[in-house]
Amino acid sequence: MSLVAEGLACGRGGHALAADIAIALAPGQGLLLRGPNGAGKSTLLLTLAGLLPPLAGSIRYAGHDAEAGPALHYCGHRNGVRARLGVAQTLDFWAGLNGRTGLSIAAALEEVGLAGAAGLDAGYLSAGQQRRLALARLLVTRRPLWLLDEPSAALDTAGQALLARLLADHLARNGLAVIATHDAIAVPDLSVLTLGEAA
Amino acid sequence: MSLVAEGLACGRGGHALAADIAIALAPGQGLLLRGPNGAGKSTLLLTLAGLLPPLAGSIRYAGHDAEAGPALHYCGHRNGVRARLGVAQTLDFWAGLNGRTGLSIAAALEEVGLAGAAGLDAGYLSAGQQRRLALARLLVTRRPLWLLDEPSAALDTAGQALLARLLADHLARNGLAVIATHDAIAVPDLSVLTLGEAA
Amino acid sequence: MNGFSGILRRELRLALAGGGDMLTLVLFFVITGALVPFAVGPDRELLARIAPGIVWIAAFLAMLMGLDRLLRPDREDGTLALYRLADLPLSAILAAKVIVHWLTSALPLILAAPFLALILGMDPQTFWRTLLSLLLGTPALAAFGTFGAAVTVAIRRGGLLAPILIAPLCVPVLIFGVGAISPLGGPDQAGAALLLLAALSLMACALSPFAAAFAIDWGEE
Amino acid sequence: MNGFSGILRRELRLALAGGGDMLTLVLFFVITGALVPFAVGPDRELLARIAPGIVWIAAFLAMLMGLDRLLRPDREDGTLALYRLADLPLSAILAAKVIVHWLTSALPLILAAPFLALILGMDPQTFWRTLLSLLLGTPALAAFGTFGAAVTVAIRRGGLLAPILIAPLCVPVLIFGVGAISPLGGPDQAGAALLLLAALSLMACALSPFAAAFAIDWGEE
Amino acid sequence: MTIDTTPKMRWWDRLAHPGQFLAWTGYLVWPLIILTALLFALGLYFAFFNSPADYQMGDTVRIMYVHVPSAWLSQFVYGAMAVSALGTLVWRHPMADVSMKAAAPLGAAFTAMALFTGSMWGRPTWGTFWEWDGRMTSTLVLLFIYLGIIALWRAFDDQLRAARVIAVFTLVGAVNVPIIKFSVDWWSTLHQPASVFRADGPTMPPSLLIPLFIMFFAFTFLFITLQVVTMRTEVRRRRVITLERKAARETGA
Ligand code: HEM
Ligand SMILES: Nc1ncnc2c1ncn2[C@@H]1O[C@H](COP(=O)(O)OP(=O)(O)OP(=O)(O)O)[C@@H](O)[C@H]1O
Ligand SMILES: Nc1ncnc2c1ncn2[C@@H]1O[C@H](COP(=O)(O)OP(=O)(O)OP(=O)(O)O)[C@@H](O)[C@H]1O
Ligand SMILES: [Mg+2]
Ligand SMILES: [Mg+2]
Repeated sequence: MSLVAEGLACGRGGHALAADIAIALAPGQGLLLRGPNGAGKSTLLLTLAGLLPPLAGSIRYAGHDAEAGPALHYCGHRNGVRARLGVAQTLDFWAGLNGRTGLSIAAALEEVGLAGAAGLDAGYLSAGQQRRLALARLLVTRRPLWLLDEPSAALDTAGQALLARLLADHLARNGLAVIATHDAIAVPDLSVLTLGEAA
Repeated sequence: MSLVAEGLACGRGGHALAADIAIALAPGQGLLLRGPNGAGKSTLLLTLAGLLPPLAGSIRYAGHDAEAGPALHYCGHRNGVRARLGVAQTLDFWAGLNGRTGLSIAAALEEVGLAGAAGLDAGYLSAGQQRRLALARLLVTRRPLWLLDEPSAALDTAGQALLARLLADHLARNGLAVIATHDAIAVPDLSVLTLGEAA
Repeated sequence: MNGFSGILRRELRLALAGGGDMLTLVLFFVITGALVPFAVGPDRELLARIAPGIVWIAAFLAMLMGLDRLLRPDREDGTLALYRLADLPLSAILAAKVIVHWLTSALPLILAAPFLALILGMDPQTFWRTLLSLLLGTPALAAFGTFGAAVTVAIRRGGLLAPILIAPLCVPVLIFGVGAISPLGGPDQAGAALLLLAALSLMACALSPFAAAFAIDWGEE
Repeated sequence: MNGFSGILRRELRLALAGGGDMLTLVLFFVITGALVPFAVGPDRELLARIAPGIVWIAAFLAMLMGLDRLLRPDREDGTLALYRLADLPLSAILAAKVIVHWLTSALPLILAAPFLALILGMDPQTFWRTLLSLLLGTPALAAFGTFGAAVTVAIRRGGLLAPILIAPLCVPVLIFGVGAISPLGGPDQAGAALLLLAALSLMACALSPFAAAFAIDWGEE
Repeated sequence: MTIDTTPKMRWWDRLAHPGQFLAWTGYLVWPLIILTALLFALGLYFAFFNSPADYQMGDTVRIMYVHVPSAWLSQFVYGAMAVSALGTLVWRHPMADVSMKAAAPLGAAFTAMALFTGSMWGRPTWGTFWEWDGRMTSTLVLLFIYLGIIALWRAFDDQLRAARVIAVFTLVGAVNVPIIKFSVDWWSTLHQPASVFRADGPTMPPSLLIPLFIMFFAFTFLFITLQVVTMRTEVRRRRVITLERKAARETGA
């Protein structure tokens, strides 16, 4: 699958934050979004995810079979992790809802280093662990495009390495990714789009 | 005034995050708290402020006249700024509540660079401006000890310089300060306490 | 369907594990009903006469009060945004929510109703009719309520707003619900009211997931 | 005293500027009351008889429903923690809150009461007595309510909990409130009820700020 | 301003330290259970075989042996809870928290039992399950208060904070319960003729009084037994939670 956006403008409440954005991502390519606070990175991701309407321009997912379900995973600031549900239960819920097309629950938890916490109440997890659980959600259902908003927030050094590994794997499997972040991400060959330079 | 804490243990829900902390601050001294996420920096500040009970140990404010009101200002993650109240109104409210023993409202707003926004609804302020408003609250009521939790969060470069200037002024006037932060603070001669090194 | 039952399971699990929400709601229902005698006096005859109305109003208010916990927590922790990207269509997810809302707020009330009926001195026959009318009518309340929650979920402090918006829409449910119990027009009228109530519930349950999905898609972010 | 009046000013400003909260509450009051005729049938005599009770219950519920916005926003934006470090003692701040709660949720209801009285067909004399008893009784509700809000402020999703906790404690207010209106025991009893109501209000207003301050100091963080 | 919280171990601290508590109450549970069972056996024997049927109420009078003790306990348990609340607030004792938490459902159960047996009794004696009589009404309100406290316990995630807040609420409730009782009495005597449906305590013949007293003790010991068992469970539950949280903290990140 590939992603092509042309003349895209995005913003909140009718006010454009970033305009005339052109994005073209081929399979296996990743894009870093950079820019100061309030430049509109998160807004652009939401627009790409289809959660916000674009103010102008078009977004196309070429070569994606609409029958196969949504083309993308969005992983935002909020992890969608609820206290009083178990860790494995939470993941199982998302797998059931999105389709079990990826790793098994146990394998995904193993992958993000939460195997030992599978039976715990997800509310007891620290912020970093919750973020790992949110990443595991991307693994249990395979979707070609990942939209990640500050994925490294709350992750410690080991977590950052994990994130880079997951991303590299995903791209190697011909996936796409758009990542908004202030941190460095240790994945080679990411292209960069900087928003709000003029501002 | 001086602050002496001995054998202090602080934590949440009966579980100690940091134990056996000794702090001794003489007038004019500042202390930086450092440590990884979840080390208990914010918890220690809340304990020093008396908002959380200490799990063990004692805290003494020597040479403070209890009649003159609370000895300290606490400035946490949340700014206590409410939409639909004006900027000057907000500051005036806090001055009235805590006592007008410091700068006038106008002077304090001038000091933090919000003089132009005095009449605005405080909800329209950006995160950095809200933080400046929270700092202005420390100026309108004079109190010897400042407890600041990540004061530089959301501040841009000019804001950081402002913060350093305010702190240096406060210390020069024989004030005390304890600051939890991940950033560098451009104030000379701050002592450093690092929490959670073992963890 | 895997996802659908997954949502049902998750929500039921949360409701049962979770913080006494169901207990709070049932208490609200019973307390509201039990306050009435203090307000109108402990006159047995009067109480028995207005008892069906009281039970219905208390159930009505309790179900409206439970709306706030239906979608808001999901929005606040980011789950709602993910629902919009799920394999299952949003309307199916909201249909599951309607069912769950009925199971976790209407069913406990119906189970607690005998207690309220007892202290209000309802006679057994009226009581069974009340139960029947609650069973047939509350699905409509759940459906309308889910729609109201969807409309107000984007508003930060919308706590009381959904009840206010939905209450006028639900007046017909109340009218037919009470009409099915105390048949001023005789048993014929009561039967007609029951039928209308059931029709209302069916229609509301069938349509409200779509309306709610629209409201969320258009109102979010 | 400067700080005290500052709080009053701030809260009133927020309530007046703020997002139709007061309107929502008044609507809740009127709608709750107006639902009753639908539920018990349009029997004028019956309605007139239970009207004072309905007005009281509607006011009671509306005041309880308004509790959630009393302290929770302050907690969420960090103001409550700062209150605990203010020069003014926390109990004084909470006393100001009691006053504000009365002004922003009881007073609007009292002003809207004539409308409800009209719908329910209350006679003028009963209406004036209802108004008087509301005036004397609602301060106690405001005081108890503030205490309930303080007890539940530390709970993230405590919306309905404060009403549940406080309603049983407020039963005496309801009893004396209605007792002051429809004096089945003759005017003597009504006078006694009014006196007891006033005493209850005074006592509650005097003590609740301290109890609420305790609850906050002990439960926060 | 000085905050000093150096722990001072007094004998009751040691006795009621959670670990110690588990140890010494371990020896107490079975004797308590046996004593309660004996009292019940004795009381029920008297109640069913060795006391006369009432000349008016017939055999239904035997409900009294359950009804009156549970009605009595419904109030006693609130008293126990209020004392525990003082323990929480004044001495900040963790076992007081646990005791407060354990007592709430027990109190609710006894109150519900009083209501249930009362209405079972009311049906044959005055022809209806429920009457808005002062005593019954205030018992009902007491049940609501108990249930509210249970809901409050369940809503808090952090049980230490919960204990302190609930202690304040329990004490305010303790001030309020007499006021509620007074107002309800005022209300029901105002609105309806006093219903003369119950025998006056002192005029009861000894043949009724003796089994009643035995049942009093049986119920009180039942409460004490259940209280101790629930407290033990709660202490263990808290340990498990602490361990779980620690495990979560240590699984990295
Ligand atoms: C749901 C209904 C009822 C409730 C909630 C209720 C509640 C109570 C309460 C709170 C007490 C006081 C215990 C004490 O002060 O230590 C009590 C005592 C008693 N009740 Fe009931 N009761 C109910 C129905 C009845 C009925 C129907 C009868 C008999 C026909 C009855 C007979 C008694 C007697 C004989 C006593 C003990 C004597 C006394 O303390 O005066 N109760 N009940
Ligand atoms: N829910 C919202 N409704 C309206 N405006 C919003 C909302 N969220 C953010 N904004 C505004 O949109 C602008 C851009 O926000 P956005 O979150 O896209 O920035 P960002 O580039 O992601 O910044 P950051 O680096 O802080 O994440 C900001 O000025 C913000 O005030
Ligand atoms: N309100 C709370 N209730 C219970 N536990 C909490 C609460 N807030 C934080 N914690 C826990 O206390 C621990 C320490 O938190 P604290 O905020 O003191 O860390 P910190 O050193 O300030 O970290 P950071 O650098 O992220 O600010 C964390 O493990 C957290 O999970
Ligand atoms: Mg962003
Ligand atoms: Mg911190």
